[in-house]
This record gives sequence, C-alpha cells and structure tokens, in this order.
Amino acid sequence: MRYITTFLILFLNWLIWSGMFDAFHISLGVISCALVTFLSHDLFFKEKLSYRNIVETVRFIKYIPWLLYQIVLSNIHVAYLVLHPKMPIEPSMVRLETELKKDLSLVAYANSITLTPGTITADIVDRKHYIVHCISKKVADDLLAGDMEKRIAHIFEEAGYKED
Amino acid sequence: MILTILSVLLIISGIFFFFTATVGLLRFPDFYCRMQATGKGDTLGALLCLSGIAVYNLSDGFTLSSVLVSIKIMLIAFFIFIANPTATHAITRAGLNAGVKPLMKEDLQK
Amino acid sequence: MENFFLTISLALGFLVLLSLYRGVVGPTVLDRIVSVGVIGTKTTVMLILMGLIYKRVDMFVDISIAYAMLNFIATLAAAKFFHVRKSVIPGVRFYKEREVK
Amino acid sequence: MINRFENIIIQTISRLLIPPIQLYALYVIAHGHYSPGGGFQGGCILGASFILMVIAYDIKETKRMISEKINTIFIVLGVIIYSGIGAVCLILGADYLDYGILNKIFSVSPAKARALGTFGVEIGVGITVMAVMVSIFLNLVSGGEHEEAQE
Repeated sequence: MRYITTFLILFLNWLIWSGMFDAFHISLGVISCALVTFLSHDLFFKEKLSYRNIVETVRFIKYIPWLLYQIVLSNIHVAYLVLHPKMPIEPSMVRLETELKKDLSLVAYANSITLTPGTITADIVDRKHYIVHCISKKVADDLLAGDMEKRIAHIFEEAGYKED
Repeated sequence: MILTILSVLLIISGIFFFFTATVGLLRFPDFYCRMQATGKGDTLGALLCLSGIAVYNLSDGFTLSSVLVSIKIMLIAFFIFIANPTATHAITRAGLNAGVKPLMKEDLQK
Repeated sequence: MENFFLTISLALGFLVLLSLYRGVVGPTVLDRIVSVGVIGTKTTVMLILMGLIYKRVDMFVDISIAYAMLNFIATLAAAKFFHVRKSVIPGVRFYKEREVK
Repeated sequence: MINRFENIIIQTISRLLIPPIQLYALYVIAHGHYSPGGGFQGGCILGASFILMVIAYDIKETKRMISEKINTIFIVLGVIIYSGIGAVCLILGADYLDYGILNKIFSVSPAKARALGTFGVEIGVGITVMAVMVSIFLNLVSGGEHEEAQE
C-alpha cells in the first residue's frame, strides 16, 4: 500500500516536470518512479497508511491560508522594526512547553513558529520543550497564549484535542 | 491586462520584503536578530515574487505548456516554503550549540 | 515589460551586493553562512527573471529548481560542520544557567 | 560524533524532501537532450540526495539504502555501459561511439538511433558520477574507515 501511494505521488510529479506525453518518456517515468519507490519507500510514509492521512491533508491545506496571513503580519512587524530609526527590539529567550506527540505535528508547529511573528525555534529538548528566540515582548505574549498549538493539534488529531 | 497588473503588484511587494530582509541583515546588532530578519523576509519575498512570475506567465493564454511552467514555478515556491525555515532552524541551532550568546533586553539598555 | 523585469533583476543584484557586505565583514562564521543562504534565495528568483527576459522560461525553471535544492543541502552541511567543530557550550546547559523566564 | 546533530525537525523535513530530489535527478538524466542537464549534472544531484541522507541521519542508515558493495559495483557498471556502447559501434563497423550505426540492431532511423545511443551513454555517466561522489564523501567523512564504523 505504501509502495502504491508513493509511486502515484511521484508519478504525478514526473508528469508535471516532464511535460511530454509520448510513450518513450512515459515509460522512462514509470521506470524512474519505480526505482525511487524501491529506494525510499520508507522515507515518505513512516507509519501505516489509513484514511486519517486524507483528513490530515485536507485540514493542512485549509490551515495554509491562515498561516500565510500570519506570515504577512509578521513580515510587516519585522519591517516596522527594521525601518524604525531607533530599532525598538527587546530580544529574549523563552522556554515553551508543548503537549504534541507526533513527529509531523512537532515539525509543523516548529516551522510555523519560525515563520510567524518575530519568533524562531532554536532547539527542541526531549520532544517536550521548545527554546524560542523572541524579538519583542508583545510577540512572546502572543506565542505563550497558544492559539497556534490548538490549530496544529486539531489538524493532526492529537490526544486531548478530540473535540470537534 | 488584469493578470499583468496583479503580477506587477506581487513582484513589487516581494522586492519590498527582500529589501527589508537585507536591511535587517545589515542593521541588527546580534546574530539571532539577523536570523529573524532573513528567515521571514526571504521566504515571503521569494513566495510573492515567484507567484507574481507564475501569474505573468499565464497572461499570454492558457496553453498546456504555459500552465505546466506555472505549476513548476509554484512547486519551487512550495519547496522554498518548506526548506527555508528548516535551514534557518539549523543555523540557529548551530549557533546556540556553538555558544554564541544572545543579546538580552538588559544588554541593550546599557 | 522586459524593461520592468530588467529593473527588478538589477534591484535584486544590488540587494545581493548589500548582503555580500555581511558575508565579508560578518563577525562570526555563522553570519557568513546566513549571507550565503540569503544570496542563494535571491539567485533562485533572479534565474527565473532571466528566463522571462530571454523568453526561455521552461529551460531556466529547471536550473532554478536544481539551484534551490543544492542551496538547501549546502546550508545544512555548513551548519552541521560548524555545529560539530565549534560546540563549546551545549545549548541546554547554557540555557539553564541564564534561566530566563 | 555525527549523531549529535540528530534533530527531529531536520530529520523529518529531509525524509519528506529526499524522494522528490532523487526523482528530479533522474528527470535531469532522462531529459538531457531537451532541457539543460545531462548525465553529469543528474548524477551530481542524485549523489547530493545521498549526502543529505548522511547529514540528516547517519552513515548506517544511508548504507541500508545503498551499501558499500553495491556502490562499488555501480562505479564499474557505469564505465562498462559507456564503453560497451562504444564497443558495439566498433564491432558493427563504425568509429568508436558513432551511434548512427546502431540502427542495425534497433531497426529505427539513424537519427533516432543516435538519440538512443546518447541516452545510454548519459545513463552510464550518471551512474558513475553518483557512485563516485557518494564514495568520496563517505571516505572523507569517516576517515576511510566506514566499513567498520558503526556510528
């Protein structure tokens, strides 16, 4: 099952990249995709597939517009800080606890933190604490409120966030 | 015509964010703050510029080859969207473990 | 429209020159790595703009993808190298000493 | 020593990005005559994907994908493909690497045979470049002792 799904995703990629639909190139694509699938079938999907993956994908796509909005806000904030003649920054290091468990949700949360207002994930300790560098006080308070963590937990259906 | 105007707007805003990222890289006093400027500004600048180019590429007409090229450009944008925060995180973590001290609020007020 | 793309490319080249300042002067090695990564992202956009100017976008897109991928791998490799070589104070212990918040 | 870089973010993102990079490398090899690229460039990108694997995980994990023995076989195999195609041309009565003569075997027009021959040579070059790059990198990283290195 993992083989088939990986193969289909890779073959879609091949069709987009190649742009030639004659028999010779299609067969080359099939051979290449089979080779890559054989090499790295356990890289794409680490766990067993289930119908959950489709739900997660759909929810993740719904999450992206909100994330883009946040990124634009964060860039305007950073641009204000940069272009202000006095540079009113108050950098600090914050330790942030999290209750997420799965690999993908941890990674999605960390990258969302890096992309959104004035914060950068500097390290993960024991999959439990993030060490975050914040550029100003207001941003740190926003982060500790934990709105984003709830959204991520809703996407990947973490334990404790089963409602809805 | 509408597509051309849209693409020009997107590209110009992308250039603006590139500009702020570069100025931040030059002005900020500390390694971690420089990462703040580049990690965000570059990602959003590249996203906006690439989507602007993809929109302009469609303005000649929706043929198969032009649509495919636009999808390829959006794939590059998606790749940058995933890869850039990871690279930022890797460099920040290397700095933290190499012992580069972050400037704190108290240090700045002296 | 070609003139517009040419102007944008020149502006990007100017920004690359500005970032190069941090690459030459930068106090630590990590600043130089950051500068290289930033220049790589700008070059990815510049290559596609060049393709629009020469009217061969389909060709330049392929070069651009390869450039983005190799830029990512190069940044990770450089970060890993200096992570191993220069680790004096591990991050966790350093953090616990300051105990901020 | 290498394991100290282990980090869940870098590992997961590399896991997701390695298969597209490999597929793209094969695409560059296969479309060498329509778009920029060819055997050497594709081989370099394919080798770089294995290098990313070593960076994110470790040597042991990488050798599960491509072991030392298979790697050495690949180095030889690429050269054999390259010189074998040339030798076939020589046997059929043309110059060395003169692919036009291959239409006696494949029963296609000489121009098509020339394209096929170029494609075969590019596959050979790509395989050799990939294997040599991986081999050089592993030797540099582990001081030439990766046959015994467990970490």
